[in-house]
Amino acid sequence: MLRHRNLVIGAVLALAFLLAAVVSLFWTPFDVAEIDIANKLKKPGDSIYLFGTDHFGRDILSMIMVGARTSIAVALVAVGIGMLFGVPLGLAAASRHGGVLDELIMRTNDLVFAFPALLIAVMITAVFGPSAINAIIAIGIFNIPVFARLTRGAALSVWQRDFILAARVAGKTATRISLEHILPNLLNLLIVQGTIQFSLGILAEAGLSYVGLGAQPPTPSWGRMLAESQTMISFAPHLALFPGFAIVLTVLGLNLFGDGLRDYFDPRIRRGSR
Amino acid sequence: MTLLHVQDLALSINGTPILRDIDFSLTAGQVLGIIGESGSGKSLTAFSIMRLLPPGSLVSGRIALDGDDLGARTETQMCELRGNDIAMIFQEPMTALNPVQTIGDQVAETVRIHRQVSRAQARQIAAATLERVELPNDQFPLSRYPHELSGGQRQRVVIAMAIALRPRLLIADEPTTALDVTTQAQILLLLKKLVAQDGMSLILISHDLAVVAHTADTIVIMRQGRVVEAGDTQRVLAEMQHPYTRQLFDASGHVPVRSAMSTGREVLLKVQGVSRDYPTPRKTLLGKPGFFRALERVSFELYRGEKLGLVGESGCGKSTLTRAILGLEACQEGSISIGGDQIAAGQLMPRAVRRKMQVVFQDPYGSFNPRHKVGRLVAEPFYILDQQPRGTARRAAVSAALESVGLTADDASKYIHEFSGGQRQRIAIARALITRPELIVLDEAVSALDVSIRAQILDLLSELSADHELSYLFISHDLTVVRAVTDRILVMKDGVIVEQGTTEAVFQKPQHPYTRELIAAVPVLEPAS
Amino acid sequence: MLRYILKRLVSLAMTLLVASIIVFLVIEVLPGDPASYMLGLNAQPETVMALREELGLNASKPVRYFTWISGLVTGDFGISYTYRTPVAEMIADRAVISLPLAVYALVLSTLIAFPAGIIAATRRGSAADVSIMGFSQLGVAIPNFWFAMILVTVFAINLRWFSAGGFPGWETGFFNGLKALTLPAIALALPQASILARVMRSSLLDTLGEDFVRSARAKGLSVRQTLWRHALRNALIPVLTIIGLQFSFLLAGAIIIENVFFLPGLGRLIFQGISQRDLIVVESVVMLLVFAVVVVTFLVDVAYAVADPRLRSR
Amino acid sequence: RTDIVVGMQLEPPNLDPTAAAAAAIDEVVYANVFEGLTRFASDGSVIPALAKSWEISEDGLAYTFTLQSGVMFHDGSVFDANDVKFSLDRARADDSTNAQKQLFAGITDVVVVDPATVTLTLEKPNGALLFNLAWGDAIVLSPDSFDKAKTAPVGTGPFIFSKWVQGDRIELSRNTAYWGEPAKLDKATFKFISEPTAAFAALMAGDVDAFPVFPAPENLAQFDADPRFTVVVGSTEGETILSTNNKQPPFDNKLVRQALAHAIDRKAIVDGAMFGFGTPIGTHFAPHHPAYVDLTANSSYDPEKSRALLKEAGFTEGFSTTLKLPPPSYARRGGEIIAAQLRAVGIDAEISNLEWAQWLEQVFRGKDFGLTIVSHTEPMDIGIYAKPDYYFQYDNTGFQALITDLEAEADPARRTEMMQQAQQMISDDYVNGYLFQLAKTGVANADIVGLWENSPTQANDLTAVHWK
Ligand SMILES: Nc1ncnc2c1ncn2[C@@H]1O[C@H](COP(=O)(O)OP(=O)(O)OP(=O)(O)O)[C@@H](O)[C@H]1O
Ligand SMILES: Nc1ncnc2c1ncn2[C@@H]1O[C@H](COP(=O)(O)OP(=O)(O)OP(=O)(O)O)[C@@H](O)[C@H]1O
Ligand SMILES: [Mg+2]
Ligand SMILES: [Mg+2]
Repeated sequence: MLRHRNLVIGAVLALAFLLAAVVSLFWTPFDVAEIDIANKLKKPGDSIYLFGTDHFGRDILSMIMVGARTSIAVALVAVGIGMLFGVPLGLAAASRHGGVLDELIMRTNDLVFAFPALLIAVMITAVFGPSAINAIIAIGIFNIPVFARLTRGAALSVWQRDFILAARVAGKTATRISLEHILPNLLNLLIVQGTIQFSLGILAEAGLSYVGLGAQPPTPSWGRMLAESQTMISFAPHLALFPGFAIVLTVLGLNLFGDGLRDYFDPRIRRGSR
Repeated sequence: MTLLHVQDLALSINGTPILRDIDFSLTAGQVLGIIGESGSGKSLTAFSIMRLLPPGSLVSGRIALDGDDLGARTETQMCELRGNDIAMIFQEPMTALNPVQTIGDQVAETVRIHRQVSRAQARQIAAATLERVELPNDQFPLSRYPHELSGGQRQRVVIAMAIALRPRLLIADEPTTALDVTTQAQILLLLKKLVAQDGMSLILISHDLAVVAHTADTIVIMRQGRVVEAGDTQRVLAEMQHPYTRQLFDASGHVPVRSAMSTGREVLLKVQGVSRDYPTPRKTLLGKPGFFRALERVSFELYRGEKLGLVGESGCGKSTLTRAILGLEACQEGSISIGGDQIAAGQLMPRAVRRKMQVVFQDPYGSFNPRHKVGRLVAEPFYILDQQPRGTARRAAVSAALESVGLTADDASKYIHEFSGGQRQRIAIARALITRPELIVLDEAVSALDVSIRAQILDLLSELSADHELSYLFISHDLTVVRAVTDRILVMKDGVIVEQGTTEAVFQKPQHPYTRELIAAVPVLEPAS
Repeated sequence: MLRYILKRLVSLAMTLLVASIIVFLVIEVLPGDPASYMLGLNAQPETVMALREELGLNASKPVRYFTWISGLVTGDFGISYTYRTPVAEMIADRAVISLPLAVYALVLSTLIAFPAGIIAATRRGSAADVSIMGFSQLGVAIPNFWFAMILVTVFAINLRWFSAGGFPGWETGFFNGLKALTLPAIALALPQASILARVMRSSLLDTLGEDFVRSARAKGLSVRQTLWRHALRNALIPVLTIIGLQFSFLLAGAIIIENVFFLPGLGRLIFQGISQRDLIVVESVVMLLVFAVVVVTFLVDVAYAVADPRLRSR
Repeated sequence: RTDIVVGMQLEPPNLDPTAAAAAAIDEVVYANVFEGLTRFASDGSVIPALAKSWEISEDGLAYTFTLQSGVMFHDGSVFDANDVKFSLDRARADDSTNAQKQLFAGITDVVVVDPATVTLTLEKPNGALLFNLAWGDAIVLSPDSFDKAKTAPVGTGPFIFSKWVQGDRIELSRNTAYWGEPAKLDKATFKFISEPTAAFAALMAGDVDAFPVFPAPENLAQFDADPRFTVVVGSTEGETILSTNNKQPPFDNKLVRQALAHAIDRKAIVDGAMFGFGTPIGTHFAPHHPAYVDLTANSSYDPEKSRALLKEAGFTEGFSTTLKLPPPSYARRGGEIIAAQLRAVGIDAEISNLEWAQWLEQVFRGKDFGLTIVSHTEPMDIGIYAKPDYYFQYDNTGFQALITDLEAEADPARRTEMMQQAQQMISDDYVNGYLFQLAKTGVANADIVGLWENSPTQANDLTAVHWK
């Protein structure tokens, strides 16, 4: 059990936020869209608001719950985009190792990597305007080469294994081999990386929202909550502390979970199988 | 005079007992052989002597060097001992050297740790030591990096590192397992010479009885963390008191019962003038890429029902030839015909031809997709058939194939990691047999197995070839095995077939000097008279 | 080696060329016009046209791309639309902040990460390892802008040890400049140090498990000697890549931190350029950052080859 | 102390007020470095500057200015009527890039009578000419140095430009050869801090002595409570309005616009977005102007009535529209509150946050919007309602005629009456939602005196500023 300490702590933290997000679909303590200036800047525990209220009198707990939803949705879809495009590209590149397609895919990857991630995001949102969708696209685009590179690297080593030769002797095509033999052997790796990218996605969404390029009001977002509370940190620190902790704990949870998964899958650590 | 005395040595790692009741001693100037199957605890015995055990180890018992109890020494005192009085070399020459340091520095380091000498003096000693291990300085200057040397040469550097200070005891943990037969013979010779010159004692660890039997004065046979038999080599081999010793001995020289040599003259596989080039990186920026010719006009025939052997050292082109025959890579010249269908150079092999062949690979761990169940793995070759059996027919075929190699039908629903190496190789054979191919290519199919398991698989192959009238191409670098299972052999060197003929003829009267060299290098195990 | 470098240089040039086209195209489609931005609400259409003409915005796209790119190659970055000063000068002014900041943060991160990673790896499983890894997990999870906000609140507003931001200029003294960059560098370095420490640890653990480390021990080297003489240099090779990546990240990733500390660096120049539609500035800065990333990656590859003789012979 | 560091949120793109619209330019150079014939005083009145006095012909078509004597540009050259002619002709020219070119629209000729006298002739009488000439866009440049104005401005004012560290600050020093009452400060630094938090910290840490337009009203209470600072709350010319696209259905329906007006709770907006700073307005006119009429009751907060009006207009189910917000926090915060208030009466306003450049393109020029929030900071700008193609597209011929008359009218009493009439007209038509007059919320070290309290134009006139 102790060996999976990371996995357990990570899962608990991540699940807590997932739960908050799911619950927020049906119920939040207060309506996050409702503005109640008369009750603004209530301190935590003061009156009925557990985490206090923000400068518009909105309940911070409710906003964190709904913000979890935003973060998780953005990060999840962005990672999905990364995997959806990156994994097939990586598989294709590996199956044509050394060929034109491989070269093309890898050079395109290098090209995307040459742009600092935040720059891509800033440019995309500058062109299309800030919105959650564009944040997703911006984060997603950067995930594509991450997954393509990872997939290609790992797939290349799987291609070296003898069982691939056996499949080729059985007359299977590269595509079929990629799907039947390569992909299943990359799943662990992809799940681990997916978790890590997911947590990075949450950070990225927060960062983009912080500079105003993420989800737009009235949709609550942790990053925007931080940005909006900045000027009030000196007299209402709870405005910045709660969303900050929400980000840190979620990302921490996901990272621990990813690390734990990696340990769990690692044949060197896992006993029993080779 | 006893140099090393090991008494009641026991070891556990994280609570798991690994070694028990290890007792042996070694006389100064003599060679002690430790033999045992993989996992029997040979390496850990050696590490216990060096006190380089993994974290979590708990040792008990007494290890004395010249009567001096090593267990009483502090770690610092052990450091003074290591490399100076006791040295050790490891199995893998490819990774035993620091890739980013020159060989000269690495050898000189041993000197500089233990002796107060200048850098230049240390390098002088290093140069002299490298000369002693037959790496002349004019060809192998001290400034070489490990990656610029071949495996055998690296192993010499490792030896030089170990003997630079002429230690009293050298422990060699499988020093030749990763090397070719000819290189292996050279290294063993070198070690023997050094023992003789320096009066050094040697512990030679190996899983190959034959290797040790020739070199060691005394041997220790280990199994499952215990010493099962120990004593004078001649005596142990003569008496073989423990059944396991006998078993090891038999397995090493195992000759499976063979069906009669096939007499058919129908050509099944005809390889004609096949050449295979691999592109090499361009030398200049815009220059044409060069070529490395891995196969040079290889021609031979394989008759139906024949067991043809292909021997040669690592890198001579055996696997390349396998891939060409299997149609996985097109060749640049020549043609291959199988059962009358001819495939010319540059052509891809049609499915109809491919399905006449199957293959068994060397590594029982790497040749199966760990994510699939055995049933699916064994049935994979069905894919090449136009009419793939489905449902019950398929299951029945899988069961039959598994049973034919001595497994049960239930094994189909297990994952591959639930099987041992020998069982996996059986599954590989079952996979090769399931489509009833006309030809099976066995590429080093038993090289990775322990002797006793290897014997079982060889028996299985010979049984199957009797039952199924198999034709196979048996590829190996191990001449003993090839001799035991083939009718005819091809000897390959640097992509060229230098000699071919019936197995016995080639072994009795090798024509080509290379073949002679190969045969001479094979350690032979003969019962002590 | 030379061939390898040449090949890398060619692919570097290709990447830059393609990147320049992408940058130009993307920024050209930015909605909004620099001239009307400058002239504000009351401007008349013909005034805007006159300004566009003056700024050279009426030329065709290929012509403008060509003018821009050929200028870039010769070091002439053009004239800013809004500021009407040479872009090269503006970038130079900003780079003397962003560059030292990135280097400062990188140095901090390395100074923290190396010892932490080494301690964690050599005492694997110990309390030190567990707490270093715990802190590094936390370090990765903390958004740097939030961390920056906390740093400002604590060290600038409450303790008054540092000023809350801004940059007095190097001409007021090296120490003053460094002091102004300290909080931002810490905010930037923390997550990077966490990542680096983890990489250092795992790379070192891998290396410590290698056969040659065992060989070194068999020679009589102590654990510590083995670490310094054999393991570290080998373990550093993958760490180098990360350091390279981090440098480019720090250069561009400082965008948000520069905002928090109102440092007039390259990141702010981009934001400012975008909001003013000073396209030529944005294009040039983005290209410069891309250039930095590509060149650093290249240098890391070369460093790799220097550190690893196996690559040298390619 | 004889120096001051003044904080500003935005950095000017350049320092030539005749070349761009950015308010930040005037905030640095207006009245400090550059002067025009006339200028605004701190109370918003127009007073002589480089023109000592002027005479207006009977028909109102010729203005003859007598110039100050002994005026020198900072580079030592002498100022005379030719410089005036040069500057005005340049601003009026066909290829002029003056952002407020319309200020000079009626001028047909600028004649140099003698070095100290210049005459402007007009097409038609223009009651606002002296006012127009007081704008920063009408400052006088010399033909020798006008081309350097963007980066190294040379003017006639009490301060000389000395240094610009781009991205950080601009430094001015006292003009010892100033023609008028010399400045009291030796040195003035404008420091640009865009982040409100950073501005707060910079003031607290003493890095900045005054922040005449402090960007975060939420922090003012803290400054107020701190004896080291004084908080100066004054008025600006910024009418903050919920601009409504009068041509876009359903806003072409006056009932809908009226419903909009009644749905808005100005107090909540002023409290929520501006932390109480700002004066509610009921029309497009500055409350501190003598002609101002308080029409807030015309559009009082009454969600019931709003819903009823929507029903009457046929929108029982409400409708949805866009609310496009430019970057300032009054718009972003105000927008969120307004969206919530509109939601309460059934109007679903989808917020999109735009940068200024996008706002200009989409909203201002493209007229692709339903609602937007913006503060109209030009002084006396009710005339925009007379331009049917102005972005909110109010097209009322009656109003247009009224403004034409107003422009030609010189009699103050008549003018006041007409201005009040105009205010009433747009209020009754519910052209836009009228929210509040932007307050000028300045924070300064308690020992500084002489900073402008109000902001009749965007300027930081430092001439009279000094330390206690
Ligand atoms: N670090 C370790 N931790 C736990 N168990 C170990 C460790 N190293 C080896 N073992 C176990 O100890 C036993 C003996 O291992 P050892 O390496 O001595 O075998 P060996 O005889 O040298 O085998 P081989 O021929 O494969 O090298 C094996 O069962 C192995 O699994
Ligand atoms: N894909 C390749 N590209 C370039 N050279 C190759 C390639 N594959 C093999 N070679 C080279 O061709 C030669 C023959 O290789 P091959 O794998 O056939 O040897 P082998 O006899 O099977 O050796 P081993 O016993 O080590 O498996 C070797 O020198 C090898 O380096
Ligand atoms: Mg071993
Ligand atoms: Mg091979």
